[in-house]
Amino acid sequence: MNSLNKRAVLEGLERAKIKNKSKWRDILPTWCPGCGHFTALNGLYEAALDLKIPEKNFVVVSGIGCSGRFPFFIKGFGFHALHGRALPIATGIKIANPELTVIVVGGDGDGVGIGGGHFPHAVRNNLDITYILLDNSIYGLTKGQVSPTSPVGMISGTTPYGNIARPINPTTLALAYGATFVARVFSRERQDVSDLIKQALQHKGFSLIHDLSPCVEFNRLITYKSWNQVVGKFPEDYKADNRTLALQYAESKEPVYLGLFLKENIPTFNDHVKQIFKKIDSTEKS
Amino acid sequence: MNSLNKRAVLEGLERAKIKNKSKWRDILPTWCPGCGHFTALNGLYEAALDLKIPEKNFVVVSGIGCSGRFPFFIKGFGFHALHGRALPIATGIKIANPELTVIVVGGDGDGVGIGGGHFPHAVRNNLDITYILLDNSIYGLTKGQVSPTSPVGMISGTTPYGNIARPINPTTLALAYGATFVARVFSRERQDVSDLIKQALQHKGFSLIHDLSPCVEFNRLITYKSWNQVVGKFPEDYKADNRTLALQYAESKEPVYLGLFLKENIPTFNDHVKQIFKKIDSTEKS
Amino acid sequence: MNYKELTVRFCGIAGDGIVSSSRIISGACADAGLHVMVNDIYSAEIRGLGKSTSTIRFSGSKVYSMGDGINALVGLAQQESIDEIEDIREGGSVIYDSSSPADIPETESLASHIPPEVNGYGIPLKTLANQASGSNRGRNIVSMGALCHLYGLPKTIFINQIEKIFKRKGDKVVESNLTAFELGYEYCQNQYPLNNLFVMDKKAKPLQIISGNEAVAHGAMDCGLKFFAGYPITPATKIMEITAKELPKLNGWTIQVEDEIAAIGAVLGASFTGTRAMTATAGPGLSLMSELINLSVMAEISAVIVNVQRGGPATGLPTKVEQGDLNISLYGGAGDSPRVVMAPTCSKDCYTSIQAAFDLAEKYQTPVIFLSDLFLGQRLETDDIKRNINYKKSTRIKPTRQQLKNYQRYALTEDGVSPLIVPGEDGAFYSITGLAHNTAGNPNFESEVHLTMTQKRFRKFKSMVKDLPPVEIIGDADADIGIACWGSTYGAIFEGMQIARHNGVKTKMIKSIMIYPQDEESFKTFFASCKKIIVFEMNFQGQYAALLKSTYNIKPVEVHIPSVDPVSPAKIAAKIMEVNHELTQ
Amino acid sequence: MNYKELTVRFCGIAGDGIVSSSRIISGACADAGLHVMVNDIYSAEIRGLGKSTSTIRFSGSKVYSMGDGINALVGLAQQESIDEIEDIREGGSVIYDSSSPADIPETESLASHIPPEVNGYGIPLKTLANQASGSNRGRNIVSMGALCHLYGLPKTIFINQIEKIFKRKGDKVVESNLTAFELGYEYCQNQYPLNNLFVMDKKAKPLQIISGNEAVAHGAMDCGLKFFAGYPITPATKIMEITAKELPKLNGWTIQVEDEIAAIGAVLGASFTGTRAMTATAGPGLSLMSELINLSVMAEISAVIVNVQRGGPATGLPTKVEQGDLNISLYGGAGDSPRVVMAPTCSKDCYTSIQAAFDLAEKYQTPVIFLSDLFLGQRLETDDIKRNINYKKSTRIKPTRQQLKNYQRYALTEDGVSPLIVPGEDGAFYSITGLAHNTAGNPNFESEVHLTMTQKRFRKFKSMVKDLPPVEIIGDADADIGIACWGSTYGAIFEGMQIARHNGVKTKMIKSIMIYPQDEESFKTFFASCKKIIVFEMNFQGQYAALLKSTYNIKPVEVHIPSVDPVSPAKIAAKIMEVNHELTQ
Ligand SMILES: Cc1ncc(C[n+]2csc(CCOP(=O)(O)OP(=O)(O)O)c2C)c(N)n1
Ligand SMILES: Cc1ncc(C[n+]2csc(CCOP(=O)(O)OP(=O)(O)O)c2C)c(N)n1
Ligand code: SF4
Ligand code: SF4
Ligand SMILES: [Mg+2]
Ligand SMILES: [Mg+2]
Repeated sequence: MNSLNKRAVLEGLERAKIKNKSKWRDILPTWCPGCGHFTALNGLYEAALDLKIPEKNFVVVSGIGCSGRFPFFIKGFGFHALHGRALPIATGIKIANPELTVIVVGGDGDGVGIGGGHFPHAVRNNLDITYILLDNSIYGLTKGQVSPTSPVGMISGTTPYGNIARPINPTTLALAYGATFVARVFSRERQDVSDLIKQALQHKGFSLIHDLSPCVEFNRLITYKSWNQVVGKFPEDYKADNRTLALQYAESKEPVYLGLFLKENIPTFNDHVKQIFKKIDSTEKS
Repeated sequence: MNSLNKRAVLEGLERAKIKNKSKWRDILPTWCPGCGHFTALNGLYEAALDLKIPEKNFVVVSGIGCSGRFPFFIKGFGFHALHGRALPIATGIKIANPELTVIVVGGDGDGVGIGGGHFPHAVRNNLDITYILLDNSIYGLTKGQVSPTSPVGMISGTTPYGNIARPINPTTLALAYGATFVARVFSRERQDVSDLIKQALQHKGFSLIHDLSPCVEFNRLITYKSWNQVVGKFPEDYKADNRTLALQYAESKEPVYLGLFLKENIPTFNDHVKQIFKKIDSTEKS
Repeated sequence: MNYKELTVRFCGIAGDGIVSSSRIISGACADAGLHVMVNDIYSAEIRGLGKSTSTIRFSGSKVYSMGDGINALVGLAQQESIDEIEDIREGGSVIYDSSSPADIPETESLASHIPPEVNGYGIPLKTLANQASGSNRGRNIVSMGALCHLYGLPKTIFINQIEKIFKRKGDKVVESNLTAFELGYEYCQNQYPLNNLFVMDKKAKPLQIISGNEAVAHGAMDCGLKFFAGYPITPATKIMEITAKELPKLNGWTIQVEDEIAAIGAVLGASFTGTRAMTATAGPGLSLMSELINLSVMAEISAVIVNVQRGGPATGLPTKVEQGDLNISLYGGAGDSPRVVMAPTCSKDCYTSIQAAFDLAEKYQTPVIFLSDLFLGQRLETDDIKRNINYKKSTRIKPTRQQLKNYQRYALTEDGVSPLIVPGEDGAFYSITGLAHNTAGNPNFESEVHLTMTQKRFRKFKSMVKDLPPVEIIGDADADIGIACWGSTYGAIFEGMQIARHNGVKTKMIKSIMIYPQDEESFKTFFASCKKIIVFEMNFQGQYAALLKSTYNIKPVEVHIPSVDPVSPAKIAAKIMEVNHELTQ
Repeated sequence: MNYKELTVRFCGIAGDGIVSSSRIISGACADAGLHVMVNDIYSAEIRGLGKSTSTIRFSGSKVYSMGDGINALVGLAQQESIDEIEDIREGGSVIYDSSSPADIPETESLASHIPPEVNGYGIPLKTLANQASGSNRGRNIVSMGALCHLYGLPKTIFINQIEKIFKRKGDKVVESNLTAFELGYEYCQNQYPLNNLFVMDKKAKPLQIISGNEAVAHGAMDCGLKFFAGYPITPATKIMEITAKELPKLNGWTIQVEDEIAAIGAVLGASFTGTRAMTATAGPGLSLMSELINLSVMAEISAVIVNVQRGGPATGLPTKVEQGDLNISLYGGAGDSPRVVMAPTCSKDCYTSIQAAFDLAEKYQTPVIFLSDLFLGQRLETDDIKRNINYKKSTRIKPTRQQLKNYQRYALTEDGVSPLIVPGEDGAFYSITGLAHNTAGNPNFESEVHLTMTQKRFRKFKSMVKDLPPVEIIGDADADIGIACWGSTYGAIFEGMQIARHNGVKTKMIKSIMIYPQDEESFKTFFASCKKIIVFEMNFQGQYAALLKSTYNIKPVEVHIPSVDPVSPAKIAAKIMEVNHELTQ
């Protein structure tokens, strides 16, 4: 990259207020200055540092999209997979080597569009992985077509007369599929993003971080400003332990709640496997 | 087919109490005697007769599975597609020719396993089609492997140490995705199956009939008997007009509610298209 | 020096107005009856920041490729432009910003990298732009004024084009852009002598300018397309964006679906109802469609699948061209799975042969894979396309009343095509399936039935031969060297042949839009008439060569050119000369 | 008459005990040191009611195919069995139920369809079964007793096998089955003279009996398979069912996932961590894997994909064999996408070459498509497989400490293979991608980098040649007719060659497990030594022939046999004779 671009990207990082650079790779993010995705990157840096996860055990799997470039910007192993296929790949990784910390990153198109068929199954298996879904309600990398989270009526390259399909809510999906940790964050709230990513990494089981992460280049409808007007926090006494209630909060349009919707502890996939190994070992001995 | 098999199949039909044979094709169902799928077939016969849908406008699209053989057993046009792909095909059919009555039939593996990625999108589009999901919690055609609706712990050819993944609930999914007509039926309740299929066909918008339809050949755990012990009806005053409540009822394990969970009237996909056509026509004129 | 042909390149980053400059020049030239080809290159790397170039080649006579090298470079981003200098031909020029104070240190500037054999023209682009509009924005228009003067291009065509393009933005914008243009022009006039003169025919008629993607979309709609389902993917998205806008005006519809599997699924569903339906994608999407394309083959459902090739494999090179998807198009189905494969060579082909694709698909109840590519799809080209909306649709054959009585969906016929009714039509009904089936359409697994139905499906491809767009033999009939190529490489090879001929080496070429099936007799005759055969294609493996070798038992010289920016006619010519040298030794 | 070889077929519907009969006979024969091949055919049509047959061929010497025709038919379902009569060789027999009262009218009975040149043996199967156990259930065992006597087979091997198989069901079951057997035997002894005698070597050592699917599963696990992900599909499911049961005992795991895309995805994920991973599928599933197999090629992730071919295209013929997936295996990836393709010919091959497949996959960081088929996967076969659990694993090469310092995941090397560390290992980290990338693994779209990396990926396939399972030349070295075939057709062709030789026509064959890459020198030498080449394969298009033609510039006689029940050696021989006739004219 020549120095002009480099300067511009650095400016973008600066604008994104990424300070803690010790988790940086030598590759500079390819995102537009102001892109919401920077915040989650920063959040993952901070969580990884706080939790002292060794780089050799840190694996980021991603789909294709602007969001998908994540693995190249962070120290650790990365698997920039295919559009929509990060979750099955992460499944194989985590079962094959349970010692690894596995993070999946992808966009709304990647995760709820083309990859939507894998989402329920990664959840059902309760794999101990963290899924960061960077939701900008647009196909960023392909330059601005509606995504499954775009509102009805949205005009885009492929919907010149307005989007007909009703948007789908990734938080709701994760809850309906039975995810054991579900949080929604907003890329403007830098501290919350970092905190919840950290909690998600600490959670044993499938965790979703649904990040409202605006695309400043192609989405003129869903923006920092538009979210800002509707987001809200849970009531003080909200306990993230009731799926039915969580579903109700997840569906709320005003406010759009931010924070931890649900946390539940049940055995993970690998816990089950370990149990079975034990049983086999004991029967083989007996 | 030689006469011995023919006799056995007829016996199967007899056992399934299919009486109204005027919608039959000359091809005899290939299902095992007692298979739950007969009931939905009968239900569709009756609904089609009652509603006097002309055969030329009657299109049944199906996936692959025992359930997938549906189109061959009923008079009308049939599209026996690929495993998991009935919904996108139905989408094309319904948009291209809104006059057709489009019914989609498929199994639990077909619809929630391999085809699970298409389900939310058919719902989001609120296409005016009826989706009959024949749920036997097993892969019937491939001779008995767990499906996405099989319970935890279930032993099958591919889960000799017990199923680890938690089952997914198609009724819940349809509600979470925003379906405008959601009903659950049980193949033992012949009249209810017929009635609800009829209502679904009459509904304008995407309707799901989630049919608990036991496989008598390969599923020893989920049977007529096991369902019989847990199914129950809605309270008298249940009004199928509240999605949050419907979700709550859908998730109930005991009883497993049967009947209409939700009905909601909003414009269908083709309604939107018609609107846009009109707008274009008027601007072209002006 | 006098020029009858010029190639100009704009280079900059987002916001520099690269694309709009290029559209103004190309539009101006086309309006003036010049032949134009435009190629844009974006870096896929830095969103909203990456370097992009747009190269415009224009000439008084037909332009078949981007040619070799450029005459003038307009460096709107100085650093980014440095790499482009090597493409400048001897005696060419660089236009750079000489405004002071400079943005960047002297050593990093474009000017400091201009070699002696190239003419540098410093113009205070920023200063003049600010003078015209109060902002940096019009730098590209200033540079266009400069260019116009430096090559003695007629001012009016630019002025007209600027007015045309900026009109909808209001008079003020038109005004300030015209001023910017004028300032650039004047500055040059005062500063630099007129060394170059572009000579043109003043009486040429205006030409139409169109990209391959546009030609595909419009060709399809003009011949009855009524349903499009797709999923965004570079470089095919544009096709969907056009149909999304235009189809509703024709009572048709475009739906963006959840993935490419759903896209081809919806196309098959729509086609099942008798509707002309299409999807467009690139390699990764085509891969996902494999299973449903097979269903289209087996259940004999018409479908047109446009594949705009980019570099592969896997996600590959989304913004670079390659002709690597021939194999998957021909052989990407499980089982014995014949499908039509076509490859257009230029915008005009895109328009006419997408219509031929529909004809074949509809008449023969088969999928057609239409292999465009990134270069062809995105490049702009003046082409003399006769619009054809009264396209004589070759429809699916209907059954006679007699045939309807005991209607057999897959009735055996001489040409393999079974008369067809569709849902909504009276008289009979049937089910279709991807399982092996009998003539009624019902599942059947007997060996003889399977053989009969397989023969039927392949028989269609023999019957089809009479309906194929004809092959053309181009070049010198008596040449010893015969050339085969496919798709968008055609243009560069055609020009390479001209260069070779200029150097005394005659060649001929067989040009076929059809990859499968082919008019095999013509190919055989052609190959038999060659002492040496060269097959050119833009992939590493030689995918087309392999097809030709196994079909025609030939031993060609294979030239494999994996993903590059447009193929160089000079290199093609060099290869021809080399082969000729061997032949004549 | 004396026999050294017999073929027996059981025919019935669900509940008739077709499979268990067949397993008893084949087990008994294998224990007695006879060579056995067993082929089951199910109708896919009527669930739980359809007709099924099991055919057992056994012989004192190695059996390579199901041969032609059968010696004895045991008709447990009368009507269903009628169609099978035509397969009976002259002098053969039919065993049918003569119990009275009869189930069906005389005219529909099996007995009434037996032609004069075939011997009918009526045995009151039902009556005797009831006598033995009080139910109809043991009819198959009664018929086995009859068979044992009618062909003078040693009683003890059956008795031992019945005890062995029914042991876990308790003494009572063993007892009643032994009685049923005895009753059938006695009835024949009293009723029918001994016309036939099977002559066997009493000292032969017991043989192991195994299907291709079992051999694949066990071969893989024996050479270090630790992860399997799959989605059920006929005829591949069995492989997953075996690994699901067995892998956990080896600290490995099998997961049934939501579709085939997820299956290959999970395999790539597991393999990324350094784990030996595999999936198994059939045509429809392989189609869905196309995109991720391409990722495996591009990102150089080892993976073994077993494809058990069934009839195609689309859902096709799920319960019939065909060799139609060669094209998609070789060419099913978008872009230039090389992958290893192998095809075993017998159970033993399945075991040994799945291990070779892992060796190639692991060492060369590539996907391997392993093309088994329905016939090979499901048929039982005695084969002398030496278990190899100390398989010298060819692992992925590790970087040296020096290389780790500035670790390049895709370092360029002479053989194209880059030293590799995996997640969890210390010293370096990297990202992989399906985008074009540089040696570090970072996205890069420059033409030269793309060319270099493409060359690297293809270079591995040249380097690999030294590690390939060697080709074998079989038959008469001086023969003029050379044969090529692939996969499970091998056995029938081998026997066809024997028949032809018997009739005075010599042939030779090149047997290669490797489809791509191949030891091209050996093929060239072989083809050069043939006056005429015949390529046999079980598909309509001649997919292998096309590969050979484009690679070796040959013009073979192509014999295409689309989906049939096992290929007939007699027909192969007839074809050889025909070609020989043309050659010698
Ligand atoms: C199979 C396939 N289809 C389409 C594409 C083109 N594509 C790349 S990214 C993308 C969508 C990106 O949107 P999203 O996932 O929301 O990520 P974002 O760029 O918005 O972060 C698409 C359609 C592809 N790479 N592969
Ligand atoms: C792509 C693909 N994968 C796998 C199969 C094999 N297959 C056929 S039906 C089926 C599952 C059937 O289960 P379900 O959908 O629940 O239907 P059921 O038979 O139980 O009615 C499978 C895995 C296939 N036909 N295609
Ligand atoms: S295009 Fe949108 S999503 Fe992509 S980097 Fe730019 S702002 Fe972010
Ligand atoms: S196998 Fe099960 S699902 Fe299939 S037909 Fe029989 S009972 Fe029905
Ligand atoms: Mg997005
Ligand atoms: Mg099922």
